[in-house]
Amino acid sequence: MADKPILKMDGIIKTFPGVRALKGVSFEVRKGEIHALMGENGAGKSTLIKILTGVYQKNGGTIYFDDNEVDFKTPIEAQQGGISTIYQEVSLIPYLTVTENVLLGREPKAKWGNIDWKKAHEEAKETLKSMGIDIDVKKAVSDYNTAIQQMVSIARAVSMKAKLVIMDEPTSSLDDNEVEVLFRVMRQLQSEGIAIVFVSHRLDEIYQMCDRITVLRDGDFIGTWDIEELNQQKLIAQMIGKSETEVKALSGMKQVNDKSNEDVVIKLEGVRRGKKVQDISFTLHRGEVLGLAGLLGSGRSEVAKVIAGIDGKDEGKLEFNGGEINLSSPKQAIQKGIAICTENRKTEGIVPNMSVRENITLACLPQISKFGFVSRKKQNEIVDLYIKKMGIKTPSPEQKIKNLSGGNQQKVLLARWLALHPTLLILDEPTRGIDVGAKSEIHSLIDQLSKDGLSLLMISSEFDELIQNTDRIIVLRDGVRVGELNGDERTQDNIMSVIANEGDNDEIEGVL
Amino acid sequence: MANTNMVVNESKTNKLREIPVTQLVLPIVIVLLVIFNIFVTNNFFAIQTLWNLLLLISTTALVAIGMTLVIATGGIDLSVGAIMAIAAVTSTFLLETNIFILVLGTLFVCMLFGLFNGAIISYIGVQPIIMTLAMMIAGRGIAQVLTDGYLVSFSNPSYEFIGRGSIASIPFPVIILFFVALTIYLVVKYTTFGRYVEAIGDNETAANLSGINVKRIKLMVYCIAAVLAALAGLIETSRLAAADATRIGELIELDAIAAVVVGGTLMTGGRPYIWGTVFGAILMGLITVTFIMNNIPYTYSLVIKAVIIIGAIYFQRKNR
Amino acid sequence: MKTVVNKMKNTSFPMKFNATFIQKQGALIALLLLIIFATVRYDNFLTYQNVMNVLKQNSMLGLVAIGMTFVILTRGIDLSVGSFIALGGILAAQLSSVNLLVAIIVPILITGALGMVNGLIIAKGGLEPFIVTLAMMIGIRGIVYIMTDERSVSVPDSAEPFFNYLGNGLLLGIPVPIWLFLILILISWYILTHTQFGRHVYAVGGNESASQLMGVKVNKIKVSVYVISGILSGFAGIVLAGRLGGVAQPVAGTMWELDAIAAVVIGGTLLIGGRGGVVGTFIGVMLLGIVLNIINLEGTLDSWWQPVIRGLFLIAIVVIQAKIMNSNKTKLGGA
Amino acid sequence: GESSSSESSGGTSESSDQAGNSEIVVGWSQMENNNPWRIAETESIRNEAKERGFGMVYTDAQGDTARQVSDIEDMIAQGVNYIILAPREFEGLGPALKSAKEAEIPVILVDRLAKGEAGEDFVTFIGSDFVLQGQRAAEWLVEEMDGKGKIVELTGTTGSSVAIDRKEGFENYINENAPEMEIIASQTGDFARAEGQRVMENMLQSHSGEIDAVYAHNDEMAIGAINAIKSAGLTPGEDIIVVSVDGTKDALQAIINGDMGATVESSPFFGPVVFDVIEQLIAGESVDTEIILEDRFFDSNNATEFVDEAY
Ligand SMILES: Nc1ncnc2c1ncn2[C@@H]1O[C@H](COP(=O)(O)OP(=O)(O)OP(=O)(O)O)[C@@H](O)[C@H]1O
Ligand SMILES: Nc1ncnc2c1ncn2[C@@H]1O[C@H](COP(=O)(O)OP(=O)(O)OP(=O)(O)O)[C@@H](O)[C@H]1O
Ligand SMILES: [Mg+2]
Ligand SMILES: [Mg+2]
Repeated sequence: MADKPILKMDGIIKTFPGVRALKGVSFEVRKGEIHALMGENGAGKSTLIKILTGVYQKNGGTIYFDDNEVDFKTPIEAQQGGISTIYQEVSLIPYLTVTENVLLGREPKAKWGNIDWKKAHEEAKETLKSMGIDIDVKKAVSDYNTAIQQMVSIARAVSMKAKLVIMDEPTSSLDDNEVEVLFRVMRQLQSEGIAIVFVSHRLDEIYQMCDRITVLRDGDFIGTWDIEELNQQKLIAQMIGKSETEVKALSGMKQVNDKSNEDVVIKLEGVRRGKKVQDISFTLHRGEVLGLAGLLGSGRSEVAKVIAGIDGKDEGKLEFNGGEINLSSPKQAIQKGIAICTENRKTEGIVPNMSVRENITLACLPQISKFGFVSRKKQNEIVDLYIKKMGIKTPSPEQKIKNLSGGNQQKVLLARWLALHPTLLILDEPTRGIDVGAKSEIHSLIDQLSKDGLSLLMISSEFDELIQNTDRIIVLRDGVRVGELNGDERTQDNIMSVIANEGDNDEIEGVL
Repeated sequence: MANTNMVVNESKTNKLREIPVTQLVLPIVIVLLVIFNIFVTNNFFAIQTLWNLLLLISTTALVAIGMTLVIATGGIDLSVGAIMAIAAVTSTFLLETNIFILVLGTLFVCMLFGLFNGAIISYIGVQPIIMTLAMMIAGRGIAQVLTDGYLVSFSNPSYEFIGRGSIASIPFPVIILFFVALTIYLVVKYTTFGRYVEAIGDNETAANLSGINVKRIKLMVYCIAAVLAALAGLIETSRLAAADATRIGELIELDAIAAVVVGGTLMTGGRPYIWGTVFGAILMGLITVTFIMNNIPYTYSLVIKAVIIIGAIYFQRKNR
Repeated sequence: MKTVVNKMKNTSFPMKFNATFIQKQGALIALLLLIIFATVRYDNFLTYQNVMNVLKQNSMLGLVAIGMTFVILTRGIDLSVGSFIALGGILAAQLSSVNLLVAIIVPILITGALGMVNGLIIAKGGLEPFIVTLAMMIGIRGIVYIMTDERSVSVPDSAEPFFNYLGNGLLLGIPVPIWLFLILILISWYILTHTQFGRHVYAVGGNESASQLMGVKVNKIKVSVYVISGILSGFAGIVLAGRLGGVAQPVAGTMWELDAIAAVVIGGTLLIGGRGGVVGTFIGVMLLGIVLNIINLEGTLDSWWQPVIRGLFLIAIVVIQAKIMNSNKTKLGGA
Repeated sequence: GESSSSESSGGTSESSDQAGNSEIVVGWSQMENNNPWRIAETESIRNEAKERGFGMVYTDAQGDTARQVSDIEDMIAQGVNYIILAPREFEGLGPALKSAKEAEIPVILVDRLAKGEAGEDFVTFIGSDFVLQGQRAAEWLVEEMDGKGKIVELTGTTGSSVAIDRKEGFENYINENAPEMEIIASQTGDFARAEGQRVMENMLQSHSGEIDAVYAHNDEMAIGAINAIKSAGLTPGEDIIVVSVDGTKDALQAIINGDMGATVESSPFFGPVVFDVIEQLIAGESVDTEIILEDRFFDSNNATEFVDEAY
């Protein structure tokens, strides 16, 4: 019974101009299983999902869902057909209430056909409660931080009573606490016989949750395995199409080096800004990789934004290369040599309709232009260099960046900042939604850059990533610095306990 | 902004990115209209007709070029007509001075109005359409106040040359138009400014975070729009040898916007197509001329104009 | 939530929910100040007759502005309303010889249908609302001229009383147009706040692609709002004809689209969609109307000072609103 | 006519006592004020009010009938004693007249008629005969060209009654009295110089060599046409004869320069006549229900004589 397939996709083909995204992919999901869909960035996972749910139309192949052949033309049809989806790009309606975002499209009606608000709010509140989130559902969803927002879209998907729930990288903007909550929910659904398709680049999550794994590579279907058949090494090997031995080389801890005697690049003293940055002080030395750890909403990004001149500071002192600085715009920061790669790739990073070339050189145009005239030659040099150096997968430098996969977009953005040759580079969630291969590339890049004397400030919600790649970790909680961990102190447990010891942490709004 | 299906459609242009389809569709439509005229309209097939046409659209095109930059940043400028009126009036105050002071002075004064638009839009954050709408109302009023609503006739040969003179039988306004279009085109294509304009229109936040001074660029764009409108105002005024604060540039903003969009620039911002805009203006003018020369009632021309606007844009988009 | 907020082009727009509310208040405050000013300065301002005048005179624009609100909430814009006003009036006048019911229904159906054409081209064809409705505005104006040979059309004497009542008649001591305006404000408010359709209008404006993915019938919503706008502006045209004693003019409604947009915007509905509402629009319409009324009560202004004052007044209001929102934004701590 | 009225105004203004007038507020509803003719009319009436010491409430409907109805309602709300109304157009002002009547405020129509009973819905109509103006232009042109030639017509703002009347008067006369004259093109120049010039340029192109005469519905367009004719390398007055309506200063100057053939006056100076009427009403005298200013005719014979008093 449990082996009965709920979904069967056969020989799915999808081509975009310049890209063959899917070259005959087969994909089968059984009732009540949690099925991992794996692959590098650009392998075609999201595309496959979007075709199944009627966002894109397939160029070939057949889809059977619940024993009938289906061909959904719109997301609505897919929903009505019994498939609910959390798409990769978190998208909600900012100024509608949490309730409306959860129930949009299936609002409970009162007798005049008007919305029964009372019922609606209760329903939404219940759904979120069942996920251990207790918030005011009458507030606009934009009033809550990304973590809550992600949970809201999850709540929306699971509350649809679907036969199949698809989650395209739901955990990428969550931290361990919420991930646990999510997993509880997933097990709950599974126990109800609902099938789940789960996409994530965090392998440990896969092995924690999934029953079977399907791997895609460059739009090709590689295979489907039971989880036991495929250990991490094998999985990675299948994903990136290299032998396991090569794969072993990939992983590997960066050796820690104490840079405290190097001269100070940036120094914060009692910096405050709004509610989210309360009295932050720390120093960062030349060639050092400093990690900012904390739960979502702990204000790491805000600290980063202050240093990068995006947000002005209310109080405190900021020293850069020994001199005090007061930044009022990103431009100033960039001129000083401070670059930031923000956590919101889509909305703060890419310029979607401009080419990869223009996106890479956007920030460094002043350097490669005379009297405002851009030197096409210099531009191409830079672009070619970084496309090679970072292994950016794109049909050509002229491709619109919006057509690249998440990971490749991220690499383009990194290239944009590196092309500036900054003194300090801030990376806010630099590997969010990036595949293992690219991830380790970026990790070794970070290592390389620091060796070349670049100072880095790294923010990540994955603690082991921080531990792996930093020399030193500052722990934030509620916008306050609550501890510093050096060398071998830098362990998951230590970080968590530092956070925990500072009183009970229910500051992430409502997450229990 | 578009829904996902459109994202896919748009990506089809990639191959044609360098020569956007818009640049192809328009000339075709125009050529067809010309051929039509050559057969239908008597005396159409004459070089003079070409100059008349270009003369006719020169002002609209100039305004539209400025509008292109504004729209590329995701904004819009309804006040261009009013700025033309201000230019017309200002110039009459400078009649006694020499032609250079007259021109530069007028352009400068109008630039200040553009500066005001831009400052309030980018530094205070008022929505462009409503700010420039207010300026459209107030600006013309100011121009009228300055002349008590009367139309100021003058005779000033060197000034009148701007609008009436011609070099090698090419009307001077046409030369101005070509010069301006070429300059702006080169600026857009080869300078950082051009890329900044496009980036801002495409993703303002990202542009800002990339160290682009978004506010200043926007400010500049509205100034340029105002200066070009002023130039158009000078041409128009000198052609009439009279400053007509009430009527000059009436509804030109709509023609200009139509030209811009027919030219292929998206109202939502992004890459500006300067020559596309010029062609758009030519198309508009060609329609008007066709009707006047065939003595077809103005009322019918309205209907056909509407159809052609939609048709032209629709085909561009379809080919995207 | 930045992810969605920044989808909206201009980051200088407010990032907080209550911005609308505050902005509406901004308009409300401006309105109160203006009323106080006028009351103090002109004995005749707060008289029953003058108040009724102001309300009545702006009811037609009000009807149009309601439709415009729906459109703008979806992040669209409708420039064709002015021409629909003319068309609606003309058709009504021409049909009134047939039968009064027909004279009301048919024009509304036709302008509604034309609104649907707008909507379909915009939603299905993916063309920008501004340019589509601009073309519609030009084209329909031309058709109206052709239909009427550019002359006004007056209704037969048999229909004259009815139209007169529609435009100038009293019901319980209050002019009929005011009733129509207020009732439609009420209905629209209810639709926008208490029905699925209404909420989806906000959703589409708030984030179109997200709405799409969340199963909102985006195209249906988009088409509907242009239909609503078409219907209301057609109806406004009929009332306007009534107001002129049963005379419909081919030039009616020229430039009204801009007034309507202005009213909606100073009423606190943002052109980037997703926020605002008809209550604000009511305030906006009144603000514009009272300024004109004040200019007339003053009675000594040269023609050219009138636009100057209107324009500067507009600038003042929007600047104040933007200021309020910015301060509100920075208090929030960036974003 | 113009001259006679100014005499009479002189007469009455002496007799009228300033103090009495100042209590009396006159509403002056202009339909639009955006061309020399309108401005002259507006000023004529406002100045006359000042001179004779009347209070005045002035409104400008900016070409919108609905707005003009509103303006009149606002005046009534302010309790003005008399209303001078320059109608936007013949129809559509019924309700305004009605409410004025209900408020027992006498309305005097200037320059255009409005639907309604003279003496009933309004006291009197003071204006020009636009049809006649068109006709007189035609008469002169037929004579000038002894009944032969091709004419281009530049019409006024589409849909305005003036344009319609001047077209009718002119075309009827031509059709009835000059079989060998033909109006080969008729396009709107929107009463504006720029439009007139723009349209004429293209006409000259499409009908090059054919055009013998231009009839413009107002002087502004006529002057625009003259500009166009010149820039086409032709000489107005010789190659192409230009006739129009209004009698503005620029036009008379053009006649003196030999660029323009003739223009039919359409006098904007209503002030004196209007206030004579008002004072008659105050004095309780009865007034004619229609006062037509007889318009003068300007051509090379008398242009120099009047150019200074023109507006
Ligand atoms: N709208 C589009 N137009 C053109 N190409 C596209 C489009 N969407 C995706 N692609 C291409 O299709 C391929 C698959 O993209 P997809 O987003 O499915 O990858 P993915 O597996 O989801 O990667 P990630 O793990 O980064 O999300 C990529 O090469 C991408 O560049
Ligand atoms: N309540 C809020 N309202 C609006 N935006 C918020 C809110 N909370 C967080 N954000 C923004 O959302 C983004 C991600 O939210 P997040 O929860 O990560 O907060 P954060 O301060 O970035 O925490 P961290 O970076 O430590 O995870 C950040 O850019 C933050 O500025
Ligand atoms: Mg994906
Ligand atoms: Mg963060």
